[in-house]
Amino acid sequence: MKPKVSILSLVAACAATSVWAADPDDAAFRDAFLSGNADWAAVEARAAEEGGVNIYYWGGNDLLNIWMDRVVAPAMAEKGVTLNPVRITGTKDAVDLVLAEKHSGKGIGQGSVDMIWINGENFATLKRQDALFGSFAQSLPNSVNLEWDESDPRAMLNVRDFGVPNDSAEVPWSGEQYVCAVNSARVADEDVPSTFAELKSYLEANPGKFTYVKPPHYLGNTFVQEAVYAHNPDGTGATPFQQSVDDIAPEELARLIAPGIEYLQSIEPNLLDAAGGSPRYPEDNKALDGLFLNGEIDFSCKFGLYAVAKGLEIGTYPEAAKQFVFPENTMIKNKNYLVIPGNAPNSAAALVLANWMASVDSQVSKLESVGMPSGIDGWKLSAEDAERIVNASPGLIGVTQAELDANAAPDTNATLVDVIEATWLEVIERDSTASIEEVVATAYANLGK
Amino acid sequence: MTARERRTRILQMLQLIPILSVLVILFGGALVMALLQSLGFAPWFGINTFPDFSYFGSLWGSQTFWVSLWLTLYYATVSTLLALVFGTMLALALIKAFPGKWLYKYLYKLPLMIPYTVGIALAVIMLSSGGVLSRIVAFAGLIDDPGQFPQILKTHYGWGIIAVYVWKQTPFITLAVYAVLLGIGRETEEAAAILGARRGAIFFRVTLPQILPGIVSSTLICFAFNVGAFEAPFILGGGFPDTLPVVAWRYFNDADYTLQLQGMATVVSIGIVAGVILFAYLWVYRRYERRMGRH
Amino acid sequence: MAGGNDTLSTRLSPFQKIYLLLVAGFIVGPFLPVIIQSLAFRWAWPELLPGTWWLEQREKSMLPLAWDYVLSPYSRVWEATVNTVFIGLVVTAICLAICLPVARLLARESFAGKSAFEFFLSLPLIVPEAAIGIALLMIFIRLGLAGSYAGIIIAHLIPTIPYMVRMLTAVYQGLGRDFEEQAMILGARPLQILWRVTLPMLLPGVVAGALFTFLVSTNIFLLTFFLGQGQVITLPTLLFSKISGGNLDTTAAGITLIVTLPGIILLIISERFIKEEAFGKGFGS
Amino acid sequence: MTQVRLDSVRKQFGNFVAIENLDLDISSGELVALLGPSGCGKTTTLRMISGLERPSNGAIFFDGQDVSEQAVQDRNVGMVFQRYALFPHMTVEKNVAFGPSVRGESKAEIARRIDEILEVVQLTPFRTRFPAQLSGGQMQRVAVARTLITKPSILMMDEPLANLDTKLRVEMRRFIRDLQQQFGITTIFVTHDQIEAMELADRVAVIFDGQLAQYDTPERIYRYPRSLEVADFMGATNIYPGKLLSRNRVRTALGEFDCPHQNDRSVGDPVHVLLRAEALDIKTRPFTSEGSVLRGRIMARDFFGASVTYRVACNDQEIDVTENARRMLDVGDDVQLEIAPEQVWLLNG
Repeated sequence: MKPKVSILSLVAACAATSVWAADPDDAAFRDAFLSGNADWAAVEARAAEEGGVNIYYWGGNDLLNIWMDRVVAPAMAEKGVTLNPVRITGTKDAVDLVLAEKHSGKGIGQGSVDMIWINGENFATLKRQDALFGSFAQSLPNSVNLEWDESDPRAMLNVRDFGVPNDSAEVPWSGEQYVCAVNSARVADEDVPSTFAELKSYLEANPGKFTYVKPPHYLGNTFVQEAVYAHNPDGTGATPFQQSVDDIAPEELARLIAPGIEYLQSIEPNLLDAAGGSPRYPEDNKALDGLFLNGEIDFSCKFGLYAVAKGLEIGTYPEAAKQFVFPENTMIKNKNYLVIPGNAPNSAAALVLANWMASVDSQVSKLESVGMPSGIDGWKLSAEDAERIVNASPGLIGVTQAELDANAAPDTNATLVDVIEATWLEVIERDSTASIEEVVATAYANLGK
Repeated sequence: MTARERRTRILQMLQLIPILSVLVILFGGALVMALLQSLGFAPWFGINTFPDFSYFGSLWGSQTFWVSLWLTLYYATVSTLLALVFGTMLALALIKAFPGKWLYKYLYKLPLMIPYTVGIALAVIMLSSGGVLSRIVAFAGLIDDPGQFPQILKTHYGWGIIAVYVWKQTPFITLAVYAVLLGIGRETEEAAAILGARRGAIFFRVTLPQILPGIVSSTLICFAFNVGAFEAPFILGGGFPDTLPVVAWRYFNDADYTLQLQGMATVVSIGIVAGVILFAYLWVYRRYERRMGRH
Repeated sequence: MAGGNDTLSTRLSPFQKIYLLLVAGFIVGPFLPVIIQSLAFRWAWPELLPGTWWLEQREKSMLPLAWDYVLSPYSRVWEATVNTVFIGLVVTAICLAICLPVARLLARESFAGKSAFEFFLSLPLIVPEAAIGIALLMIFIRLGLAGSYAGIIIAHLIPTIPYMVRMLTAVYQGLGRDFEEQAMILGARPLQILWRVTLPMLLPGVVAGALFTFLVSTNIFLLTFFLGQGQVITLPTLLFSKISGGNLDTTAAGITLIVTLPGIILLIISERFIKEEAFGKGFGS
Repeated sequence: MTQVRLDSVRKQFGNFVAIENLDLDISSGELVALLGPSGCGKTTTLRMISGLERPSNGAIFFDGQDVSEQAVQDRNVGMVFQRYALFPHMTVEKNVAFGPSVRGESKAEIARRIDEILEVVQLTPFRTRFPAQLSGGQMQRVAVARTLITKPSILMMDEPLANLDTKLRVEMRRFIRDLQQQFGITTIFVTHDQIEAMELADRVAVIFDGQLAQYDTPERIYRYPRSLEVADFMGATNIYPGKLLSRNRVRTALGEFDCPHQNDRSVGDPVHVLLRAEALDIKTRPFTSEGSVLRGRIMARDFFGASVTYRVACNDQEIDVTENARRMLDVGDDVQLEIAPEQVWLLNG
């Protein structure tokens, strides 16, 4: 048997072997800023001195790429900062790079990544590995656009990322909800499912006409989470999944997720291409869009409040596409963020960029051109600004905001995501003969639990 | 050896330093590091259990490793053989005269000049269920839903992967065989014909033994590439269980950093498997060469 | 009519004619739908031609679509092209510089361990790229070479050196010593010999080797992808990130065509400068 | 033994006519040389007889049977290629065994015949060697043996002596002659060397630009070339334009002299006079005045050991004269050349 080296002991070992080295000047700036002793003008001046900022983000969205170059770069140039947008194929690549650099002794101010578009497990990894710049988000001037009062439940998405407290080490950038679209040229309105049971009977009548993105891709993970919520044997939906692995026993988690996983197993024989032997799960967003456009699948589920509106605008969605409420009550809603790594070489410029990204102007422009929903909170804005945001929206097609809000559900705790993801891979992809309980127990063990 | 001879010799050896430093330090170093890590030496992760064969043990002990290995070798072998047959046939046709030959000689080499990723893009647009072939079949009225089109990509039969390899490597083998064919000329074939040999006997007894060196070296390169290729099986493969390079890559990208050592064991396994097969191939070939009077 | 002469005939047999057509179709045929896709706005199954073309939507959209996007700086196509060519040129120059003396030595001298050395030189051809790439990544991260041009250039030397050495050795072997000796007898100094006799005679072979090296370098995906860390993009990695999901949308089709373009140019150049046999020398056992 | 006939054979490659209406009769057991400069079509002719090329027009008959459409494998011919075309991957005995083996003969029979033929070509000690380990002459003998073992009805050789050094040429020439006589096989060979053709062949076919210029015995072609071109190709140097003064007297810039009686030419016809260098007699003083004589002076002397050739100037013309090297004349000597009328050959002017 292979010795199981836990992540935690690994981190401990790393901490022991590599002390967070530092460039003294950068370290002093970081300490001053985080303790509130640097005024914003000084930050901006320092940013201009640094002269550049490297933002790493998933480069698979052409619209976002255009917006970065066309809008963000000039806005930063005005502040004397050259934007270097690094397009990566997976957020984990940037996280790996930060950690690799950290482990090779590149400390404060000595890395190469200034900012990462992030959420969920990747953020949790950075946090666990102690590779964050620090609690900067609430010190940004534009943090007034966000709700930080934790007594307001609406503040949850700003302070917790996949259930993990983010300690303001990242600033919200965009809010999203997992929405499904139907090709109404192929499916009659009365056949559009709104529950998992209805989806199953649709698939029995129309085998092969649906699939979801393959976990561990976050679009796939989210679908699995929704199925798990909807099949929660206690009927408590998302609630128990807000706890971290530390607070929930593996047997309990296995009991909670088993019906959902079993459901996913049960629809497998009727998923795309299952007739040919094994069901096919697309690798990413684009592959999913391609299947949906060609009518290979009738429903496409992903994060994308305005995906249909934008997809019609650029020709990647079928003309008869429209959104629908699915699954009732468990449509996961979350935010994604911008994080500054601890060893960011241009931390002041990163702060300036983060601040600009939290501005009303940038959010309006992002909404208009990219169709990425606003990440700032409307009720914190002036009526005029709030209205600008509403007007900038490309629009929902087939559903209303009220319907979406009414069926919203929170994300699964990032630490549980790993376990659920591992369970899916083991049970569904690898057709493991082990029981779900055993699989969950193994996943826990792998996490060092 | 006189002093002068020694000086010349030393000067000559100095010229080898740059190439040796690239190959020994980087190439050799990478291999040694891979081996060390796969045996549990990774102090930068706080792991040092060297020598520790458990990574290989757990890898080789799992059934999916053998399935992955089988898939890797299956794709590599089938596509090399197909490319060999197609390439040799093409080379035999290309030595003949025909109108438009100059253009054809540009055309057939195109895949050689462009990256595999282009080949993958072509496979995607032609062979996927929503792709051009599927549409043509639909146009012919044979199917009315893309789901009815037989699945070519993303299956463990690997048609798509094989198609891309064959597309890219047929010109490569053609070129190698064609160059050898030009070198040997037509006379031995003519002599064989006059001696009474028919088409099959001429090819198998006279032509083939002479082009064999070109075939061996080009198939060797293709096979080794196919075993280590990543992009085609990653995009066009049938998913779990993946080919070994994809498995290794997935280990490296796993959230669990300790799996990188498992990944290294996979990498070393790829090297061992490729090495054993290629050496066996070369050994058999060398024996054959000796029998053919070549050294 | 007695047959049996087909193998000997200098003409193509009917079967060979059909075969050549099929191969041509197999090799270049798939580019046609890629061209169509690159010009489409929306091209859904089962349409044989796009339902909506890019040009119909071009004026209506605020956003650069299809070729407007591909040819804009946003697509990074230009950056990737420049990177690819730059890396290719530097790799070729370095490779040439370090392989020439080795090739000369291999062609003309015999020394202890020569065959072992030759074998070692060709090892990178048969060790799978995935193994080298992943193993190198760990070293490069330690050395700070990951994600840098220097790192990628160095890595590209590994698979290119074997080809270059083989091709140059063949050239030196073909050259023989006679010409240099003749020049010596006629009174030329070593540098004059190098510049006026050896180099001009080597030139066709050197050009062939350089083109081949450039070609191999521009085609490398895996090493660039692993070691570039997304920071150095070349044409193959740019295309990979566009199609990694297994879908070819409008802009991906456009980028596919752009990635093909340098290959076509290289093909025309190499066809002008290199005889088939020269390429063949790279593969001889 | 096979008789070969080519009937108006024509071969065209694209727009290039390689052979134009060639008629050729080769008796069975005869040894015929196809002679001509390179590119004249002689190799193409050989390849058409072998079946490696097909005539564009016309027909080829073996013993009166049209074989034009017959596949090369079915013609039972043998060919020794210029560079021998030995199979480099086979030993001597494997090379020799190839023909009978593809014809499906029994192993025992093949083994017996290999022993026999290797004895004939004196290669028994080399039977397990590969072609790369043999000398040029040995390779050629393997090529011959490989062909003879199939008992071909016609043996063809492409420039059989071209790749051999002087000593080997003599040896091989004798070998080929002996072999041909021993087996009595109809043999056709191609050469561009008129000496080789004359030495070996029973009859020589001279081919220029795809057309048969002359087909005759070596002696007749040498002595009585039918055209200037043939004369030139056969090495004649002394050719002078002139005019027929009477039916048996001719005038050239050299002077006037007697010639054989010309039945089909008329007086006053322009002609070319061919004087063979070795057919002239050189006289030193005292000069006589019998027959046709020319006066001249020796300008140069080339010594070949057995013979010596003088360049003689007479009447502002130069003429080569060859005689046995029994005596030596010196440059500057005045000499008189005697021309026997039967040694004068006239060609159309």
